[in-house]
Amino acid sequence: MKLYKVKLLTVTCEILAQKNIIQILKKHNITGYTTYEVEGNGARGLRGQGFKNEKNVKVEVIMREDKLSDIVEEISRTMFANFALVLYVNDISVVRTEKF
Amino acid sequence: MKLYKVKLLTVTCEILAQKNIIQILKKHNITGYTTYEVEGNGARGLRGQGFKNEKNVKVEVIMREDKLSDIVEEISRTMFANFALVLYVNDISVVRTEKF
Amino acid sequence: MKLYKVKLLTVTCEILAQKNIIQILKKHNITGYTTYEVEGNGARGLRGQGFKNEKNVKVEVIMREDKLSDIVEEISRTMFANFALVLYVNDISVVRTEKF
Amino acid sequence: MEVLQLIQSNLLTPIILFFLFGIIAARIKSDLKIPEAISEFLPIYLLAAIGLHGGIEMRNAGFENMLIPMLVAIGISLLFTLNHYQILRRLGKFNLFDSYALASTYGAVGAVTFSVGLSFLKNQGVTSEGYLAAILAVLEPISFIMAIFLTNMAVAKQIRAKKQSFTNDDVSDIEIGIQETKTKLSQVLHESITGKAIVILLGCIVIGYIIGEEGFSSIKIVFDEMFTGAIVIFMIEMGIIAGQRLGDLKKVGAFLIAFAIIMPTFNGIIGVLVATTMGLSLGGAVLFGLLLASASFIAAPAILRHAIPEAKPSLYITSALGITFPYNIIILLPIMFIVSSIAHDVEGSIDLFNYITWN
Amino acid sequence: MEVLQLIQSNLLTPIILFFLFGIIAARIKSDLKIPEAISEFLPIYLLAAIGLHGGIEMRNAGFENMLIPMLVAIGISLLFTLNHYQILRRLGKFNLFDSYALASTYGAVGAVTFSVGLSFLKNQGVTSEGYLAAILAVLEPISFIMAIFLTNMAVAKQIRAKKQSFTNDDVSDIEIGIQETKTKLSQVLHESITGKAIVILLGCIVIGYIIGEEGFSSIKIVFDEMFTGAIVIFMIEMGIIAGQRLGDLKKVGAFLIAFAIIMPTFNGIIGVLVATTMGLSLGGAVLFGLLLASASFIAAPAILRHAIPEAKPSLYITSALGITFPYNIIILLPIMFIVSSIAHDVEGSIDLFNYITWN
Amino acid sequence: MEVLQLIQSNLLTPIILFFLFGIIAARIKSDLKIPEAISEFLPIYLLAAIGLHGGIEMRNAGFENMLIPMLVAIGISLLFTLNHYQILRRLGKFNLFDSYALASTYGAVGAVTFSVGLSFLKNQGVTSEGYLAAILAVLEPISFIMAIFLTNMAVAKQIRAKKQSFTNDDVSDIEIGIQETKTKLSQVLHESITGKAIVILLGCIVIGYIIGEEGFSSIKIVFDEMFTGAIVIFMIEMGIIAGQRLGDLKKVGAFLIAFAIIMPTFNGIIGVLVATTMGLSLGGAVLFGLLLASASFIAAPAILRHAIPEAKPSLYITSALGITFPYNIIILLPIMFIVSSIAHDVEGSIDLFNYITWN
Ligand SMILES: Nc1ncnc2c1ncn2[C@@H]1O[C@H](COP(=O)(O)O)[C@@H](O)[C@H]1O
Ligand SMILES: Nc1ncnc2c1ncn2[C@@H]1O[C@H](COP(=O)(O)O)[C@@H](O)[C@H]1O
Ligand SMILES: Nc1ncnc2c1ncn2[C@@H]1O[C@H](COP(=O)(O)O)[C@@H](O)[C@H]1O
Ligand code: NA
Ligand code: NA
Ligand code: NA
Repeated sequence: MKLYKVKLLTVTCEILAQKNIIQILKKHNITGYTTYEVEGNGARGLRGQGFKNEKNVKVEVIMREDKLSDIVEEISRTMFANFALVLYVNDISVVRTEKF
Repeated sequence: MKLYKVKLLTVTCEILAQKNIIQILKKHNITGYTTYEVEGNGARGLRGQGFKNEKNVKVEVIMREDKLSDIVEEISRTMFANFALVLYVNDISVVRTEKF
Repeated sequence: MKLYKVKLLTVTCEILAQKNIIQILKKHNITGYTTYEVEGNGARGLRGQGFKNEKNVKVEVIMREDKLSDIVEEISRTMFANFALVLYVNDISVVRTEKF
Repeated sequence: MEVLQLIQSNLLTPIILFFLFGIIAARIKSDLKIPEAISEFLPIYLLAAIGLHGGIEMRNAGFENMLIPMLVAIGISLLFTLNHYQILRRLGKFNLFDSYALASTYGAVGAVTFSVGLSFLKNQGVTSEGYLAAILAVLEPISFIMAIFLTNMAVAKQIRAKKQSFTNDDVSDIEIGIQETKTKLSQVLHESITGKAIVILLGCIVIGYIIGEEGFSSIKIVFDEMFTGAIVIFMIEMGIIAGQRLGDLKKVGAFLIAFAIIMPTFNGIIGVLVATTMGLSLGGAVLFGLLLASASFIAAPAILRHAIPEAKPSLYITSALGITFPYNIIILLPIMFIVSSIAHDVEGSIDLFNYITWN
Repeated sequence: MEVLQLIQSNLLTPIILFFLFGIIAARIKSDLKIPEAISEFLPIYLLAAIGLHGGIEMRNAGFENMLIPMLVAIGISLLFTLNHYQILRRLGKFNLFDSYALASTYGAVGAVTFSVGLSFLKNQGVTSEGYLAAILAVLEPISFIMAIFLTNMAVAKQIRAKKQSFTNDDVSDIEIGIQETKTKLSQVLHESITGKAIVILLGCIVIGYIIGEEGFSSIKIVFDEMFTGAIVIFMIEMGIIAGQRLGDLKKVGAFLIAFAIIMPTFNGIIGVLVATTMGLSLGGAVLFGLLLASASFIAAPAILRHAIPEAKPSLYITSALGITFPYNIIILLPIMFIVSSIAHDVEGSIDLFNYITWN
Repeated sequence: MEVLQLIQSNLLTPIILFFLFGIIAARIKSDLKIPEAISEFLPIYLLAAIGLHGGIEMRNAGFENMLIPMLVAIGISLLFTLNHYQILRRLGKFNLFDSYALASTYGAVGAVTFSVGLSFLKNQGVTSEGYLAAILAVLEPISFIMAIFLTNMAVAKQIRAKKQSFTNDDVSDIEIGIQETKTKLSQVLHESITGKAIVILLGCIVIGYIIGEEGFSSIKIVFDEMFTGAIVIFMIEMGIIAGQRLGDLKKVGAFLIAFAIIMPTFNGIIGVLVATTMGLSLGGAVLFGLLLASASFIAAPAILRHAIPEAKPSLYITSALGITFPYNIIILLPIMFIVSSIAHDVEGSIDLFNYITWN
C-alpha cells in the first residue's frame, strides 16, 4: 500500500478558542478536522475542572505541507497572546492525499 | 533508555464503523488498541451533533511495521467507499517492542 | 514560520495511575501536559466498560529531548509491573520551544 | 371533536410544543443541546417505563388475547416492508440498498413515537392494552431481519450472475458471498435481539408483570408520574436533531418526502381498522396503528449501518426523524384517534355516517 | 423579622447549606464533583422551569404592565454598566479591556441567582410577577452588547490615533478595524440571542403561556415540585467551583473584592426601590433588585472570551462567582427582602420610620 | 415469616429484579448501559439521601447513644480485617498484597449495599437508627488505613531483612522505605477522608441535622420519594457490571468464592447479635450487621490501586461485586432480618426456641 507524506497539525487550546481556530482553517480552505475535549495543565494553570467552558479542546488537522506555514503563522499571531494554547506539527503518512 | 521504532496507525471514522475496524485488527492478530469518541468535519459533513451514533471515534493501534501494510490495505479496500473514515500512520518509538 | 524539534511523550494507562504519572512529571519539573479519558484493549483485557475507574487515560507531554530519557526510565521502572500501561514517543515540531 | 380541532389541541400540548421549540432552536442555530448522557439515558428510561406499565397491565388484564394481535402485527409488518420496497424501487427509482434500508426503516417501529402515543392517550383519558408494549418489542427487529435477508439474497444473486457471465468453473466466490450473508444475518439477529431497546423493554415487561401494582408503588413516582416530564425534555433534543436535519430535505427529494407522509397514513389507518376488527379497545387500536405508522430513527441506523452499509443514512434518518416523526405525532395521531373513535362507535351502534355531522 | 435573623434563617436553608458544603468540599480538596452532563443539564432545566412558571403566571395575570418595568430595567442596566466602567477604570485602574468586561459582567444578570431568589420567595410564602422571567431574558445580552460596542469603539479610536501620528494618507486600516468591530458586534448579538440560556428561557415562557396551569399539570412534578431539589444539587457544583476559585482571590485584589460586594448592594437596593415605585409587589421588587444586583458567571465568559479576548477571565469569573454570588444569595437577598418589606409598608401606611424600631 | 419465604419475597422486589435483569443483559452481551454521567451521579445522590435521612433522624431522636455503637463498629471492623487477612494468607495462600487488599475490601463497607438495606427495611415497614449513616461514614476508611499500614510495615520488614543479609552498614534504604510508607499512609488517609463518598455522606448528615423535617420538605420529593426509583436505575448498572465480571470467577478461584459468601454471613450475623446486645432496634441491628457483612467495590479500587498497587483488582472487585454484593442483598439481608427478629423477640420474651417452630 503506497503511503504519502503529509502534515498533522495539532492545536490544544481552551474550548472557547475552538471557533477562532476553525475560522482560520476555513479562511485557508480547510474543512476537514477532528476535535475532542481534553483537560490539561500549563502556563495558565489547571484546566478542566469547573465549568465546561474552562476545559480544553484538541483540534487535529491533516493537511498538505504547503498550507501549514501560513496557518501556523496566523494562529500564532492572532491567538498566542490571549488564549491558553499549544500547537505542534507531526509528519504522517496517508493513503489518499487527494482528500487533504 | 533504549527505544525501538514501531508504527502507530490512527483511524478516525464513524462510531458505527468501529466494530469493523476491530474485526479487521483481530483478523490480523492484533488485540491491543485504544479508542475514544471525537467529533469532526470532512467530506461527509459535520459529525458529532445529534445522535451519539453519528459521532466519530478514533482507533489508535501501535504495531510493528510488518503488519501495517496489510491492515491499511484491508481497511482501505473494505471501508473507504461506504464509511466516513480517515487514516494515517505515524513513526513512533516504544520501550517494549515485545508487547506489539 | 520557524519550527523547532521537540518530543511528544504519550502514556496510555489506567485512570488510577494518572496521579503517579503526573507526580513523576512534577518530580522532573514538568507542569505542562494534556489528558483525556480513553478506552482500550491490551494484555490486561478490555478496559472502559464498568466503573469509571476502570477506564484508561492518555497523558500527553511535550518536552525537550534532554528530559525524555529519565522520565521514560522512571515510568518504566516504577509502573510497568503493576499497571496497565503503554507509552510511546513521537518527534514533533513546535513554534515556542521556550514553553517546554 | 373534529379532526382539525383535535389536531389543534394536540399541537398545544407540552410534548408537541417542546418538539417544535427544539426545531426552532436548531433553525436559529442556537447552541442549545441536551447533554449527551441525558439524551442517551432518556430513551432507556422511557422504554423502562413503557415496559413496566405494559407488564403491570398484562398482570391485571391477562395476556391470553395477545397472541393473535402479535402475529397479525408481525404479518402486516412484513407485508408492509415488502410493499415499501416495491414502491421505493419501482416508483422512487432508489437503488437496491437504499430501497431495502428505507423499506425496513418504515417497516420497523419507533419507541419514542410510541411513548408520545401513550401520553396522548393519557391526555385523552383513554386506556390501552398493556400487551402492546410486548408487540412493540417483537416488531422492532422483524422488518430489519427481513430487509437484510432480502438485500443479501439480492446481492448474492447479482454476484452469481456476474460470475456466470465470466467464468463457469469457479463458484467458490458465490459460496463465500452466501456464507457471508449468513454470518451477517446471524450477527444482525443477535444485535437486534440484544439491542438495548429490546432488552430493556422486554426486561421491564417481565419485571412489571412480576411486581404488579403493589411492588410498583415504591418506584411509581419515577417511572410513572415523571413520564411526561421526561418525554418533554427528550422532545427538545428530538426537535433539535430534526431541525438540524431539515436542511438535508433537498437531498431526500420530493418523492421520499411524499412517501414519508403518505405511507405512514396508509399503514396507520389500516392498522387502526385491523386492530378494531381484532377487538382492541379504542386506545389500543390507535397505538396499534401508530406502531405500523411509525418509522425507526434510533435503532435503524445502528443496525442498517452494519447490515447495509451501502445505503445512505442521510436518506433514512432524515425522512424518518425529520418528516415522518413530526407528522405522526402532530397530525396522524389525532387522525387515527378519530378513525378509531368512529370505528369503535360503528361496532357499538352503527353510527358511522351520522358521526361526522352530529358530533 | 430583623435583618440578621432573616440572614441567619436564610443561611440554614438547604440551598445555602449545600452551596457552603460545596465550598468546603473544594477547600479540603475532595474529589467530589457533579458529573459534567448533570451540571450542564441543570441550568437548562432551571431556566425551563423559570420560563414555564413565568409564562403561566403571565397567562393568569396578564402582562400589560410588563412594558414599563422592562424598559426601565434595560435603561438602568445600561446606566449601571457605564457606571461600573467608570469606577473600574478610574478608581480601580483596570485596563480598558478588563474594565469593560467586568462592567458588563456586573451589568448582566445571573440566571442561577434568579432561581435561588425564586426559591427564597417561595420559602417566605411570597409571590412575584411572572413577567420578571421575561425581563431576565431580555437583560441577559443588553449589557454585553453595550460593553462590546464600547470596547470596540475605544480600540478603533486608539488605532486611529496611532495611525494618524504615523502616516496621514492611509486610513484603510481604520476602516478595517471598524469593519471588524461591526462583524464582531453582529456575531456577539447573534451569539447572545441564540445562546442557550435566552433561547430556553424565552421558549419556555411562550410554552408556559400557551399551555397554562392545565397543560402544565402533566409535567408539574418535574418542572415545579422537583425545582428546589434540583437547585440544591446544582448548588453543590456551584459551591465546588466557587471554592476552587477562592485561591484566585489574591489575583483579584482588594479593590475588586470591595467592588464585588458594594456594587451589587447599591444596584440591588436601587432596584428594589425603583421597582416598588413602579408598583411591583413585595416579592417582585426583590427579584427586580436581584436582577440588577446579580453578576453573570455562566453566560459572561462564553461571550466575553470571544468579544473581548484581551480581558482576563480569572478576574470576571472569580469575582462574579466567588464573591458576588455567595454574597447575593446569603446576605443581600434577605437585606433586599427587608428593604422591600419596608418600602411596601411605606406605600401602604407611611410606617417607614417606625418600622425598624417596632417590628 | 420463614427465611425462604422472606428470601423469595425479597427476590421479587424491584431492586433485586432490576439487578438480576442487569446481570442477564450483560450475560447475553447486550449493549445496554446506563450512561457514565448518570451512573457516576447516582451514588452521590444515594449517599446524599442517606445522609440527609440520617441527619434528620439524629435531630429527631438525638445521638447520645451513638458513641458506643460507633466505637464497637470500629473495633469489630479492625478485628474482622485482621481475621480476614489470616484466613486469606494462611488458608487461602494468597500473597501478602492480595491478602491485605482483600482483607480490607471485606473490612470496609459498601454504600450501595447500605442503600439497598434501607429500602429493604422501608419495604418491611421497619425503621432504624439515623446515626447508622454516621457509622457508615466512619467505617469507610478504617479498614483501608489499617490494611495499608500493615502492608507497608510488612514490606518494610521484608526490605530490612533482605538488606541485612547482604550488607550491614547501609540502612538508609530502609529508612527511605519507612519514610515512603509514612508518605503513602498520610496520602491514603487524606484521600480516604476527602473521598467523595465520605464527604457527601458527612456533609449531608450535618445538613440534614440542621434543616430537620421542616427544611427538608422542599427537597423531600427528590431526596426521599425518588430514592427507590433511583436505586432501581443504579441496580441495572450494578447488575451489568457484576454480570460482566462473572466471567472472571475462574480467576477468583473456589477458595475466594467460598470466602466471599461465608465471611459476610459470619460477620453479618455477629453484627446483628452485637447490635441487638447494644440495644439497637430490629431494623438498626440489621443495618449494623449489613455494614459489617458488606464489602466495598466502589471506594476500594480507588484507594487500593494507589496504596497496594501490587494487589490484583480483578480479585477484590470481582469477589466483592460479583459474589458478595448479590449474596448480601438477595440472601443474607433476609437472613439477618430473621435473626434480628428472633434476637429482638428473645430480649422481649425469651421466645427463641419456640420461634422457628411456631412462627
Ligand atoms: N508541555 C505540554 N505538553 C502537553 N500539553 C501541554 C503542555 N503545555 C500546555 N499544554 C496544553 O495546552 C494547554 C494550554 O497551555 P498553557 O497556555 O501553557 O496554559 C494546557 O491546558 C494543556 O492542555
Ligand atoms: N483533514 C482532516 N484532518 C483531520 N481529520 C479529518 C480530516 N478530514 C476528515 N477528518 C475526520 O474524518 C472524519 C471523516 O471524514 P470524511 O469521510 O471526509 O467525512 C471527519 O468527520 C473528521 O473527524
Ligand atoms: N497495541 C496497542 N495500540 C494502542 N494502544 C494499546 C496497545 N496495547 C495496549 N494499548 C492501550 O494500553 C492499555 C493498557 O495496555 P495493557 O497493559 O496491554 O493492557 C490498553 O487498555 C490500551 O488502551
Ligand atoms: Na412501522
Ligand atoms: Na446585574
Ligand atoms: Na464489611
